[in-house]
Amino acid sequence: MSLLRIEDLRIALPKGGDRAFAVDGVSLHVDQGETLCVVGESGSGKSLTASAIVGLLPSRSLRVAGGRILFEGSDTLRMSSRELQDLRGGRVGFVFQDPLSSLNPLERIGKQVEEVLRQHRWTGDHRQRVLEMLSAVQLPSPESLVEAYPWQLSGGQRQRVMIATALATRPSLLVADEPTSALDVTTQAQILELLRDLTKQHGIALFLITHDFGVVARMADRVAVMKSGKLVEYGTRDAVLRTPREAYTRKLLDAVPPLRAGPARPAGEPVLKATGLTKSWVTRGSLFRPGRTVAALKNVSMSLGHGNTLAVVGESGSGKSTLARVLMCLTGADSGQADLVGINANYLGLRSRDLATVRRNIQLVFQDPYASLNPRRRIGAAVAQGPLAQGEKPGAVHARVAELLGKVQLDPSAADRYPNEFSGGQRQRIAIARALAMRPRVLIADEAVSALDVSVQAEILTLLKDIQRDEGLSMIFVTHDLRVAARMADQVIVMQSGCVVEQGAMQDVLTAPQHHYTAALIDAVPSLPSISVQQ
Amino acid sequence: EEAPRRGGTLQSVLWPEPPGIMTGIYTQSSALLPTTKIFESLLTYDFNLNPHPNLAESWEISPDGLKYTFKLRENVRWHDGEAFTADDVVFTYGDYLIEVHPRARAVFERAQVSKLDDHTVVFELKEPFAPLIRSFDLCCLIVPEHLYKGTDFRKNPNNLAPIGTGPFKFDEWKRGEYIHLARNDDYWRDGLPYLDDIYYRFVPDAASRALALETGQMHIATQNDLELFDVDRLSKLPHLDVTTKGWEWGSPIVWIEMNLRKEPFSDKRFRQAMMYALDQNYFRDVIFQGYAKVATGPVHSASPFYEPDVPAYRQDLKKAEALLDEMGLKPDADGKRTTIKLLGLPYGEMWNRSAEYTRQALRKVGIEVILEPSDPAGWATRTRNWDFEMTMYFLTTMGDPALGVSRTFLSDNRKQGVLFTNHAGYANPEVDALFNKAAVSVDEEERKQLYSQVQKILVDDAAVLWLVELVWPTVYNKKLHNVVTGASGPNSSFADAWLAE
Amino acid sequence: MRFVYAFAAWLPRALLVLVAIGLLNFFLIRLAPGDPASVLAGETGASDARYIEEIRKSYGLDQPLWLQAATYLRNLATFDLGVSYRMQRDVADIIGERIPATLLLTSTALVLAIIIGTLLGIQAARRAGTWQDTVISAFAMLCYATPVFWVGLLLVLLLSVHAGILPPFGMSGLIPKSGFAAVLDALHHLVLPVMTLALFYFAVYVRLGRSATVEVLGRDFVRSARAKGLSERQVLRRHVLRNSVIPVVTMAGLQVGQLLGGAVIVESVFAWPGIGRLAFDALMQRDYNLILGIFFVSSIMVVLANLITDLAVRSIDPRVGRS
Amino acid sequence: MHSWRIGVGAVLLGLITVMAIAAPLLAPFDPMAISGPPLLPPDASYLLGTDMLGRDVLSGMIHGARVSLIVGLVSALCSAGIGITVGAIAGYFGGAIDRALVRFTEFFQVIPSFMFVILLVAILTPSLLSITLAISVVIWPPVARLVRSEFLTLKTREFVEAARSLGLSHGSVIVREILPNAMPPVLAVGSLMVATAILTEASLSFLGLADPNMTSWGYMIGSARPVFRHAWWLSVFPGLLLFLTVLSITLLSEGLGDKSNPSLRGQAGH
Ligand SMILES: Nc1ncnc2c1ncn2[C@@H]1O[C@H](COP(=O)(O)OP(=O)(O)OP(=O)(O)O)[C@@H](O)[C@H]1O
Ligand SMILES: Nc1ncnc2c1ncn2[C@@H]1O[C@H](COP(=O)(O)OP(=O)(O)OP(=O)(O)O)[C@@H](O)[C@H]1O
Ligand SMILES: [Mg+2]
Ligand SMILES: [Mg+2]
Repeated sequence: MSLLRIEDLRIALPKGGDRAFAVDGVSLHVDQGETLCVVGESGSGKSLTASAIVGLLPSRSLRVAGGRILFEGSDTLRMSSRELQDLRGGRVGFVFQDPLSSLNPLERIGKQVEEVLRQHRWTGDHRQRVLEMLSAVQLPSPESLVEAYPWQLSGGQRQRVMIATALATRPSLLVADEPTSALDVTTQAQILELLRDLTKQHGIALFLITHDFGVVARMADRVAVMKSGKLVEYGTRDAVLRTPREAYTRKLLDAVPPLRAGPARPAGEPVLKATGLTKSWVTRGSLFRPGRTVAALKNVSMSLGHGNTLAVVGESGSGKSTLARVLMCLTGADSGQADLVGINANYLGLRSRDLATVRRNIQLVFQDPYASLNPRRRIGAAVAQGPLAQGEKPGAVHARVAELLGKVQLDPSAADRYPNEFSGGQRQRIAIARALAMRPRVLIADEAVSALDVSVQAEILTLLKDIQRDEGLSMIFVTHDLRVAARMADQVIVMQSGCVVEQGAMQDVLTAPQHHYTAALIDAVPSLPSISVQQ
Repeated sequence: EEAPRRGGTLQSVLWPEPPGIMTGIYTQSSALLPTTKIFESLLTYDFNLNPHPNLAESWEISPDGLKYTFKLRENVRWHDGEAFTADDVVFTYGDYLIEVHPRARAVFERAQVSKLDDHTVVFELKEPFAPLIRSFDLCCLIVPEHLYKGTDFRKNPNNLAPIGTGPFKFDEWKRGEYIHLARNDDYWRDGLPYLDDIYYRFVPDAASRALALETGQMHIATQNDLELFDVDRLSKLPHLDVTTKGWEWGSPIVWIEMNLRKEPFSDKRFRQAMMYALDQNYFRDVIFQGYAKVATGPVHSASPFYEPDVPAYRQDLKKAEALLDEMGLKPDADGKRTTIKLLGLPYGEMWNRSAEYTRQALRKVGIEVILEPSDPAGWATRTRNWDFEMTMYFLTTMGDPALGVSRTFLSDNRKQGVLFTNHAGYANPEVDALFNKAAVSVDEEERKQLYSQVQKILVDDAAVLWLVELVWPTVYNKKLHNVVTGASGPNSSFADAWLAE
Repeated sequence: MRFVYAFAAWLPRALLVLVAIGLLNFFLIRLAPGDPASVLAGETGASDARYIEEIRKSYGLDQPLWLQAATYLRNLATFDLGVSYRMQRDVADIIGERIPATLLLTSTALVLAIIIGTLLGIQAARRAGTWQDTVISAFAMLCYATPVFWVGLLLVLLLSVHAGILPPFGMSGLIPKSGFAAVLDALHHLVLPVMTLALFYFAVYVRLGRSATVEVLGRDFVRSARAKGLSERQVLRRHVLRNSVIPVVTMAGLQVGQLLGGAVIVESVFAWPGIGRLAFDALMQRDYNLILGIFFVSSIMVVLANLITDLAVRSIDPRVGRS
Repeated sequence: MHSWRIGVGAVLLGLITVMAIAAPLLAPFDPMAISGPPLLPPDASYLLGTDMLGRDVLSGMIHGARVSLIVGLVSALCSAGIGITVGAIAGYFGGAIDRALVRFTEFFQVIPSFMFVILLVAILTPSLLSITLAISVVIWPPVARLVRSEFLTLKTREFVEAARSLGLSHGSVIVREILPNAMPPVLAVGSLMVATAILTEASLSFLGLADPNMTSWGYMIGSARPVFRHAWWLSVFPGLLLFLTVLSITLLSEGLGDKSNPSLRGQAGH
């Protein structure tokens, strides 16, 4: 008998939702001690399925419309709230996506972990068990940690606390809903490792939700692929990853770029050079607390060749965005020099009204396609805004807007619509058109695709490559995803805590990393080829 | 008639809460009510303003009217046990009041006061001043020399707990709530007072005050304490009585004073036109709810010097318009002839209504009135500094015109910065001469003659816009006896007031 | 230790506010038309030039402006709020006598409003979208829109004039009582003014309690708590309540100033002998020194209240005051 | 769920506004003129009775709407002007400017605002101008705080950075990029300011700080206070209208601001 068996589950959405059923006839099962990975694009119903297991649907307006959820043989949909409470945290542990907000900020860590023990009348010394669990998830000095508050911990540490809490009562099933997607790659890898070790070690079944096939490859025994509330493919890991039956699955798999650099283009004449960039952020202290200084850039130098792409990689907080912003003159540098070769030597520190040539020559595409467009400005106006601010003639600008929208494969009628009428991928195209409207020589893309689903990601990357070729653009590509970097870049610089720890041709760095941090980054990438390695 | 009963606590309304109750220093009308129970004067006055002995047993006026000799009572003691002597009287009238009390100063500066022996004092005048014998009123109560001489009167610590000779002693002042006076067991009138104590309660809301009288929680309210239509209603209740007597001494007249230095007020016809435009009966009946009499001129009708035979201004819009036309103030397209400003008296709703009615009445003849909001201090400052076009207020005319009336019209009393002087800037040599002559005359008939002449001139001149004579009601519980026995009404000492069971 | 820090952080800000209020007072008098000395003397000054001289001297009005301001601030620092020329007494003394009554009224009203309001707000949030929520929210909305002075009058009309169950004015009955009877008497008198004053703030806390709770209920840690197997009641008590109380406490601190403003109206409607009515009386008499003094003292009360809220928030929320 | 609030609020407020605009046409009598016997209870010719001087209460109420609405609107506009300027500058530029402006705002939030209004109006003597001015001076802090916090989040939004990198000046970034996006919650709080201002004006008038040359609801209630036990119609009807006006505006603002942070409500007092 399966530990968990979901049969023909339907969850109805309130009227006016995306569709009638958020989850539409899903059947799956999880056996004792095995790991089931559920993948699928955003909104496909993964989270709702998981939360329905123990009756934790996020809103009153959602309703289970049919099906059964058998846990150890009894239907949780028909359980009393008392029985469900015993199940939750007792036999079934939960880990949610966002470690930053999953802990009550007002309570100490120890108390929050202990609460679950108290709730399920754990026999044995509670404190002992808490400490045991905290060390099991490899948290440093558990004794002092129990006295800490959540906000005194890093994101990775908090997620470990959540895992410790979920496993403290020795559940037979652990449900983890994208437990690592808010974390940076290296931490992500550690947490996944930990989850796998702990569940295997104690024979705990794992219901793991992810949208990352790398994670699937690393963790899963079996895989369920969902789309629009329906289960489209269901099978063992190898069957799904190697011989997918459904076109949709194949499309998802194809969209995952390999961790392999393409052929390097010849290095062009340098167009943008920077030397010795240093930037510190100072947070103000109070009367008694000294201010904190974060060195976001320490003596960073780089050079970008004409027609080339330079990738900037590194984990979260390593200073990648700061570098991009300094180069764009959105933030002043403390010291250092940047030259737009042949146009504007040492343009840093110019006053904002003297920045016209810099604005013309360097443009930016941002990470979040939802935040980077002014929701109250029509698309056409948004694209035209830059040239108009630079004093170009409205007539000419108009024509260029139409041309650019065509170039990024949007309908010309898009000009009259507002951003909320477009999907994320379309918005990113608009953002690219807006940047191109300035006819820049250098395009800086700061995590330009990391907010997008893999399939859309692939389309945008292709578009960027095409445009780069057509317009003779040089590009700085900021990303934390080595696979994306590998696909796009000729050169790479690797950053850690504000320092450039390694730089060189993409291919060389990937195959023979010189710095141990680079090596760790490469190792951390969960990638499809690793399937064979794992076996 | 029942026999007086000893004992009982009198609950009296007092509003507003006075700033202090030291006589002479605090002259607000609400301060007087408790002050007059604690302090006493040489004389008291009956309804016809005739003097009666009080702290003075007897007195004598020399035939030339220049020398007043008072024989003082011998068995009087201050609340702290010290004996009351001529020194106290000399100090009060020769020193204390001259310094702290501007109106008393105007009277007693004319006299040289000295002591003949411990219980005899004499006031000597340079020229006769007949009103002097009417001046020992409730503003001029006697203070203890032994506590005040040589001190800074205004900062004397005794001001917070005054020591007097009166039938009641100061006991407690709970700020914001009440003043408590207790019986003076050593009072010089044997067996008096009847009452054990008096609570003066500060009840800021007129409706609450009425309710308190209605329910019997309070025994007495007076002057402005009650809204006048409440008085009417309360007077019909079986347990309450109303009297309008007891204000003869004050004789207040409501009027509008105009700044005669300014156009168009300098024109007599304009002033007369306004007199014709206003309906004094409306003031009497609607605004003052019948608790008023139409005023015909500067002297109060209760005064022995009142002259009824003066030019009368009945409301007559035609006449008013004719006068305005004659002046050349023609109505414009909106019917507006001119715009003037009225500084209302900021003493509450009744006065707001008076100002609002004035605006409406004058608008009917094409005079647009802008009401200027102010506050007591602002009103006083602007009025005394002549910074107004028209200002409405009431003036106590105090029985004798030499005390209360002439001050508004004498040309040498145009004292900028001093309140209740000739703010309007009225100047008429004939009027000056008549008033001055009457003040020093000792012949009652001659004075009457002179004052009646003056009244005719002033009324014809419409020197001010006379509206009504105020009649202040005192509403009291029928259990309370001997409430209003003389010209100072509820401001008498209450030594013989008593409460039935 | 954190509380010492809190105090040390509060002190300079409080002083800054008080100095600013002092300066504001100083310039307000000069905003009034006319000579500041006669403005300060008010009605009394009308008849007496001696006062004006005295005021001129004690305020140094013959000196340059900055020196006057310095003198004024120095006086404030020693709690010398000047003299009420109408009452012939020190302003500080006059206010001191009245503060207890105001504290009784405002703190009772605030505490009641907070407790009842927040609890109802939380209840509404738990039942968001149901009839309970609708009824509570609608009632709060009605209270919110009702003018305080009007409610006061209506309550007097209904409960004292017609029903005759509550005294319409004052803080004590006409016959002074002692001991427990006096306490009961005061409570009896307290009912109407407190009801009136609390009504508006009650509405504020219903709304605030509701929105804060709705917000907290949507946070992820609530879901984690449920996933631990806690019942709804336990989730509410152990995790939601403390979190949703934080904005309530913060708001309470901000509202003390408003509450004192409300006291001006309520105390003058109900003849409550506190500084609110004192302010009203002083206003009617334009006893400026007294009004300015009340304004200053009220500001001190607000600043103190801010310290108290700050400490309260700190004791609820461990994040505040640490990084 | 929330649209009915906007609907009811808008209809009510619309009616009151129409009444204010068409007051001379609608009112049966000149509100200032003595048009009947004093203290007449509501009857057929004086629908809501007459006051102490015999003025028609209904006419007074209809004309009084003008003062309330004008004071409410103008004060709200002024305070929104102050609040938006202060909040926008503080939020956008940050740093020392921000700290100074936050202190400044905090100061106005801390002082007992109603007492301050009283003081200002008393000192400046009551008139439409001084009342409006005084109210505007105290009710802007919630707007400033809101605008500042909106600016703090919005300025880090990528579209703002994008606008800057397209070469727009600070001024046009503030006015054309950020402000329009900050407006919806500001509108909600701003409309609540109208209600606050109306209530404050009424409270002032009630306390006697009114311009005697105009009829306003608070003034009607305040001047009827001595007689309210006998002539209940003098205070009940104007109060009811005042209540309905404030209610309609509050409903409207609730509806508008449903998405914005409700904890910013209830700042300025009565
Ligand atoms: N609280 C809610 N109220 C209404 N609809 C919801 C709610 N939560 C989710 N939905 C809808 O249900 C559908 C499935 O959502 P679900 O959260 O399960 O997706 P998901 O697969 O977990 O996506 P993601 O990868 O973005 O987390 C979506 O269309 C979503 O809009
Ligand atoms: N505006 C700011 N004020 C203060 N500190 C900042 C600011 N922006 C960035 N920092 C700090 O500077 C450091 C580098 O930040 P940066 O945004 O450049 O990192 P990143 O590499 O882009 O990270 P991510 O991958 O998360 O975007 C971090 O420690 C960050 O906290
Ligand atoms: Mg999800
Ligand atoms: Mg970044």
